Amino acid sequence: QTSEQYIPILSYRVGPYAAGGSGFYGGAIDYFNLINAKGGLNGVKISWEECETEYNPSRGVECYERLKKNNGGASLVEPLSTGIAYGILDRVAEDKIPMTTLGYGRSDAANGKVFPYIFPLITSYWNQAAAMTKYLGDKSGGMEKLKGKKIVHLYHDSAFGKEPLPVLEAQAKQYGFELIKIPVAHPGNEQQSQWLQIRQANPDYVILWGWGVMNAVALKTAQRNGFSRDKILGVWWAGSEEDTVPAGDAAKGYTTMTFNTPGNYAVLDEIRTKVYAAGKGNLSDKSRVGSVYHMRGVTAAMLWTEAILKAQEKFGKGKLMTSEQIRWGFENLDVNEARQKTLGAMGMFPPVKTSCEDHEGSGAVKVQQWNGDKWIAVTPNWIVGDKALTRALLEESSAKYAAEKKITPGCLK
Amino acid sequence: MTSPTVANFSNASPAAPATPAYLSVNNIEVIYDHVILVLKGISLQVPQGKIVALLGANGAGKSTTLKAISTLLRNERGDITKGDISFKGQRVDHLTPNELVKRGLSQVMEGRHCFAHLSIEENLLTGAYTRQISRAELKESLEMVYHYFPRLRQRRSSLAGYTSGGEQQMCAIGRALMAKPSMILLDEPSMGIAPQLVEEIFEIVKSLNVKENVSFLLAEQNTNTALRYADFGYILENGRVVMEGDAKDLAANEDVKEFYLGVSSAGRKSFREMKFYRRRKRWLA
Amino acid sequence: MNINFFFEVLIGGLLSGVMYALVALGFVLIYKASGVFNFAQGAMVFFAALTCVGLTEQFGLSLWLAIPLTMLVMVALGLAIERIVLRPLVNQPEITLFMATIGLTFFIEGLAQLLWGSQPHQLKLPIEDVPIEWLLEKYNIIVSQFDVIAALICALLVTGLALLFSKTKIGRALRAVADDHQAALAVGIPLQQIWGIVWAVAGFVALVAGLLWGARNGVQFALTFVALKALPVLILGGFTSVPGAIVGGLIIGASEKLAEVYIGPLVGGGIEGWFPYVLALLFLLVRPEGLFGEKIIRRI
Amino acid sequence: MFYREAGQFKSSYAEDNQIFPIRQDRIAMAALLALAFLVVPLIATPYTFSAILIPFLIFSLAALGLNILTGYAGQLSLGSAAFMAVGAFASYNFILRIPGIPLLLGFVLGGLSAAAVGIAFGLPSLRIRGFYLAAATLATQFFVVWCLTKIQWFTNYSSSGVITAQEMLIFGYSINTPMKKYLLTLSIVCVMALLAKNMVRSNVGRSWMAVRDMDVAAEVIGFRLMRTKLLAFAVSSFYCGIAGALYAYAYLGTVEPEAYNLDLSFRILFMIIIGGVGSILGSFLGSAFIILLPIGLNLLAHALSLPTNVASNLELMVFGALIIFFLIVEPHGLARLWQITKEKLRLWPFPH
Amino acid sequence: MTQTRKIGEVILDLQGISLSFGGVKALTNISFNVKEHEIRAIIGPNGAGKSSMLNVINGVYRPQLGEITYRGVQRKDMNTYAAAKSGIARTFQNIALFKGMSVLDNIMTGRNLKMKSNFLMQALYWGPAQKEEIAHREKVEEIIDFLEIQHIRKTPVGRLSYGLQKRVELGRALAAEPEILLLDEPMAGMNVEEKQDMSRFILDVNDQLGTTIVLIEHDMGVVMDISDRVVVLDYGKKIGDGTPDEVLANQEVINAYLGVAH
Ligand SMILES: Nc1ncnc2c1ncn2[C@@H]1O[C@H](COP(=O)(O)OP(=O)(O)OP(=O)(O)O)[C@@H](O)[C@H]1O
Ligand SMILES: Nc1ncnc2c1ncn2[C@@H]1O[C@H](COP(=O)(O)OP(=O)(O)OP(=O)(O)O)[C@@H](O)[C@H]1O
Ligand SMILES: [Mg+2]
Ligand SMILES: [Mg+2]
Repeated sequence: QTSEQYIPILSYRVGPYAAGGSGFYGGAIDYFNLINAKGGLNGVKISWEECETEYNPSRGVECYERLKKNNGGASLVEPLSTGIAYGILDRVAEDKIPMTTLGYGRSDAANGKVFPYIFPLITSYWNQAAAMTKYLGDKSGGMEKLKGKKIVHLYHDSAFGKEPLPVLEAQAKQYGFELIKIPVAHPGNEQQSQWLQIRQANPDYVILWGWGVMNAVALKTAQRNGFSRDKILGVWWAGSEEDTVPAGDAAKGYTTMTFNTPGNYAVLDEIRTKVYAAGKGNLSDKSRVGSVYHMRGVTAAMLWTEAILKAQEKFGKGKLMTSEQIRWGFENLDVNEARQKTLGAMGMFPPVKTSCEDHEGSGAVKVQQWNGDKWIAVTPNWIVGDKALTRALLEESSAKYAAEKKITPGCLK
Repeated sequence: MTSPTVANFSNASPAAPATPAYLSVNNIEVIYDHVILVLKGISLQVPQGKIVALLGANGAGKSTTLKAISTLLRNERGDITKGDISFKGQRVDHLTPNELVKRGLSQVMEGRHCFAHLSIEENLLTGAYTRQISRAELKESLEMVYHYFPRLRQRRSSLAGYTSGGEQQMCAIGRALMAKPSMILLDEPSMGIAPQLVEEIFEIVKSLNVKENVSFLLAEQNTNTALRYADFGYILENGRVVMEGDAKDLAANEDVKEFYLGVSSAGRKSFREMKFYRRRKRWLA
Repeated sequence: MNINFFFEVLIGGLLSGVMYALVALGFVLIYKASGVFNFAQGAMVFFAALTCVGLTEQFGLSLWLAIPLTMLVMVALGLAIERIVLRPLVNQPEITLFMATIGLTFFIEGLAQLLWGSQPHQLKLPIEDVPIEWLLEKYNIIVSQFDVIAALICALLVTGLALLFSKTKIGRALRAVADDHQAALAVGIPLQQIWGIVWAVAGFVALVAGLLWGARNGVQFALTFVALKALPVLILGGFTSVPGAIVGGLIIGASEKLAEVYIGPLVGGGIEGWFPYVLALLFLLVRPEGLFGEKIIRRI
Repeated sequence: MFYREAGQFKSSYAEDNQIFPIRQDRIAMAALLALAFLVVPLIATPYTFSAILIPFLIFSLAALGLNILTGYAGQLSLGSAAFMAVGAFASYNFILRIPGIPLLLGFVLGGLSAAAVGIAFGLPSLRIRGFYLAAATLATQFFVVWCLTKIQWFTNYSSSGVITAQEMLIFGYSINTPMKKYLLTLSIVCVMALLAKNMVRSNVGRSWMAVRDMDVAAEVIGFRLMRTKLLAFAVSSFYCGIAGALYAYAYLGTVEPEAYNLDLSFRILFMIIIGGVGSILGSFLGSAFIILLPIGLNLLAHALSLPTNVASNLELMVFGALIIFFLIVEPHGLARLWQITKEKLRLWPFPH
Repeated sequence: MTQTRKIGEVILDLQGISLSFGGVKALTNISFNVKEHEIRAIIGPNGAGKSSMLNVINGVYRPQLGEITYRGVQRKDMNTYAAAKSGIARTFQNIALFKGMSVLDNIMTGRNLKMKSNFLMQALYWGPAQKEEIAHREKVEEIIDFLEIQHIRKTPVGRLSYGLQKRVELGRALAAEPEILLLDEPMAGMNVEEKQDMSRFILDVNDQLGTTIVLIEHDMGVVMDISDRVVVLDYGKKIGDGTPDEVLANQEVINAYLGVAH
């Protein structure tokens, strides 16, 4: 009966972040259904069990602990919540279950020598921040043009919002732009004072490092204070339909980072025809297929299954993989463009190639813009920021963690 | 000590009042918190236009009986588990207090219960909430209360929470009068009231009773005075009616005299001369 | 210091304060009527806004039809709450009633999302959220037209409610009920009816708040958080005072914005989260019942 | 019938002053402790330990702390999570910065730091009461979390503002498995619950309750309001602080200040209200209700195999409805319900 | 009536006490004293200022004018804690019991000033703390016996009838073993029999423990029978002071308070 590759789903479908949760996990489950409809991973079907975390660390931990042993053991886990990710950080290492944290969580966890079981796949906050400056530099006509420019970092006043500061500060020094940091207290449903400050400072760009309701409010408030939306560059958690739709017209022209290229892909069509047409779609609103969160979920699921396939390549095709084998798979991922093409996801996300030193595997992002109706990619190519800088930060930070936890860094085989 | 002649006593006097019951409580049993049995089958009648006194020691169940009638009991987690109550010939135990007041039955609760944050006058005005009356009529009722309790007029604008105990008691009584009820449940109206005012309050009761035909059920500790003004009396002990009869008969009864009126055959004893605690020798444990 | 900027911040703050007051009003209503802090007010705001948007989006109704319909729903909700939740809890300790409203919060939040899904929505009112032109041109001060209209609506609401409380016997009855449930019942005040009315009105206030906040921030779960903004307003203005909600709102709104702009940068910013609370706290030390709250009687 | 105390006479006040004057209760308690310390470790799975029992115990402890303040001393507070945060971050820093400090001493120092913060933020309670105080304690909640986020020293300059609990060593013995963590937590909770029980049944407890029930009268009788209230804040914060430290060390491992947010404060408040305000037992029952019920509902929803969206929302609704239901059945919380049930059992099979 | 106790010197002396609340003059220039071991009654119509008088004595209210001399120490006002500490205990007209606590605990609170162990010892419930607790419990049980409320010992007072609560409150005040006991209408809501017991009880306390008693009571029978001296207030003014018989004979008192002869 345990001939299926089991993946626990720690989802959240109620509460303030439910829109993101349902989109992301909906995408992942849609992709599982697609894989299963197409015969599984070399014949191995995927099974999953869902547990509502409410985005709450202690409920997340409970869900993790409850689900991890079921159906022959969890292959991997992805909580899509920083708090829960921290809550199970130690546990996954102990249980030897790989955890992916797509685009959030500890940036330094990309160092597989210290965090063998954590995979901040595709890109981390630090690389995102570096890419942001890169993009703004390019937009200004070259990095040297950043000199003397004013950039506001408008951020959610929490660990999340402060995460990119080391990178941004270093780069402000390096490129000579002025970095103005303006925090917004959680939840950020009132930002008049911040935007008046911004209006006062009259910056060239505003980096919007927001989360939840803060994003829509920022856009609205920017509009009412007459700040041009195309000078705002959001973080990828501020770049979904859920962030722009509630802001209405105010969102038009707004740009954000993303690690998915907006558009349609063969795999999405397949999901529509093979999953939704069969009545197995996870989202009650079919039109959300292909939305940012959904696509992110599909991407995640794709990378998970790729890791499993990779593991199968090494440990036996068509066999059930253990979580440790899958960890190896994650550490040796290579989803290049060719592979993306076969998957029907050509260019949907940057090519990912991981290693023990680099659990991130890419660090590339794109910029997208809201045209009032949908997201449009504005950078044709993937942008990569100053990776040397982020690497140095990463080494330093993970070394400190290792020292505190008394871990001897090293690669697992 | 007289032997418990409870049963025959009620036979000896007219068992039930002659006039048909205006308010009648039939064999009710009350339990608090689902476990504490307080009333163990109480029956009593109040005929129209009569004053009935409810007597008994502390904790006998007088207040509980009154609250059972006014259905306020429910909100103190008390339940009537047996028996029924009817007022003007209709069952009322399922009504809300508001409906009861509308039908003419008001209660003055024990322990004053004034609205502390309302002024005395506002307190009185709330009393007329159920009445659909003109300003002039309202004013008239207010004047009536002030007439009875001149002290309240003086303090009309101070918050009830800041008035003295007696003033609050007057306020509570006055507030009930404002509803112009046809029947009033009075729980210890004389408590904390200066002597001459106690007499006055009972005079008010009497005159309302005579002039406006208002019926009263009053729980009182001031047995002496209560029996003087009442037509009929019930004595409660431990949640049971142990004696009932005409007020005059009760007042003449030896046991009642001894225990409730503080006079024995030898006449009234000084409080100072009581040499022993009497409760130790209770006739009904 | 740039005086224009100062005024801009001040006016912006005052107008935000009015928005807070709008939410605080709902709390005041219910606190006044029962001495209960209604934790579910935020959820009601969310529910109202979501229902209204849901009706327009999923049933294609026009806003002008959806709003009265939602109002009916809110009234029904208020009455149901009285009947099912509050009636059995008459005369119970305040904290019990408080907890019951917490239960209610979970229920309403679940219900709202069950009915209408958890997606954020846009709510478009026919009021533009743009700066008032002549102010911008003449004084270079940004004041949103939307905010000004919201303030007017709020003023209207407050006046109405203040009149309701001062001119009708309901107002007095409410205060009586809040003081002593049992005694209020004993004098014949129909507690149930009154609570029903108040909750229905609170539902209506929640709808107004939901519409305005929803238009401002989008209709999403985070609307429940606006309640947090209302708390310092409440303690400052006094839990029991309708005008207090407005005055408290203005003070909190203005001072929090000024603090964020002028003190924030000195201490690292983001102080809007706690500053209003600390301000209200300091204020309470001077006046423990808030600005216009009912005096606390402590006497033996 | 089964629960009869007939024939059990107390011949001394010491006996009557016992925590469980009735023999059946004592036996039940002993059995429960034996179960918790001896049987559970043998049979429970790591899941039960680390996802159910440990958080249940930690939340019980926090609820106990809040119950001392709110339930016994009558000071409504919405800042418990802040005190937990202080406990956790202070413990972390003591253990980090004083090499070789024993773990438990680190916890105690963390608890004491929380107590100090508690006293500071308790000062307004001398003037403010009721819901006003509750709303004012939110200042604590937001301010503390803000400080922990802003002042990097507290998080040892970790770039993400996150602390990672050090390894727990007691006399060189590493507490590293769920079972060991469970036993450590259980021991701490038992000892602290016993201390709390002792406090509330002696003069301190009475002084708290007196202040809660009628502070003016308490003053007239000779309790000093300031001392009593601040002591309640201190003890309560100490308990919350220890709970917070355990939350970081025995439960989550890695925490950010955000983990101790308002939500957590509310959950702890829910626990004591549902469990029973002013009851030690209630803290445990409430914690069980708030922690375990959603899990139970979640499992139930799974068993019914409802669509996940619907299930999640229904869970929330049922949870809310159950809270209301229990309050209507017994407004004084589960502890009181339990007590009434016992009283009924005593009379059983007679109705009264 | 044999009088075993001996009325001693003036122990509490109030001079020219005036107290007003906003416009309300509760007390106007009142002077009176209380002697050791005596039973001193305060009577007067409702709102005369009797309770306010007691509140001034134990520091709940601070008079605007006047002086209080207690055991030779002169001061402008008392404060509640100091009053309690120096042996003044009292009951209240509107029962001020701790509603959520049992009868036993309520009475135990009366002994708090006599408890020595600190809270750490109490938390450990070890040795001295436990001994102390039990020693005090014994005292309290005596009072409970005395008041005949054994059967409700463990009942939360909120559930008791009014009269029983009054008794518990007296017990709490007594537990403090005060030198002066201020009683505000202790017999309101009791029937004659119960009043007799209560009177006996007050006399006993006065006799055996030598406690000085200041008593407010509306039942003139009780007042006349058991008090040594009576002070009469009306509208915040003192209109009479003396032995019961003197006061009874005072026409002003009759007009203001007694009305028709009782
Ligand atoms: N809410 C309650 N919960 C539990 N028991 C109660 C409650 N109220 C009253 N009782 C109990 O019911 C009994 C009767 O109380 P009740 O108040 O009716 O007495 P009463 O005759 O009015 O006495 P009193 O003269 O002292 O006012 C008492 O023993 C009391 O302890
Ligand atoms: N805290 C206060 N604030 C305002 N007025 C007060 C306050 N305390 C007492 N008063 C007023 O002072 C006057 C005297 O009150 P007090 O309570 O002393 O009367 P009392 O003699 O005890 O009367 P009673 O026999 O009715 O209890 C009353 O008119 C009362 O309203
Ligand atoms: Mg009574
Ligand atoms: Mg008085």
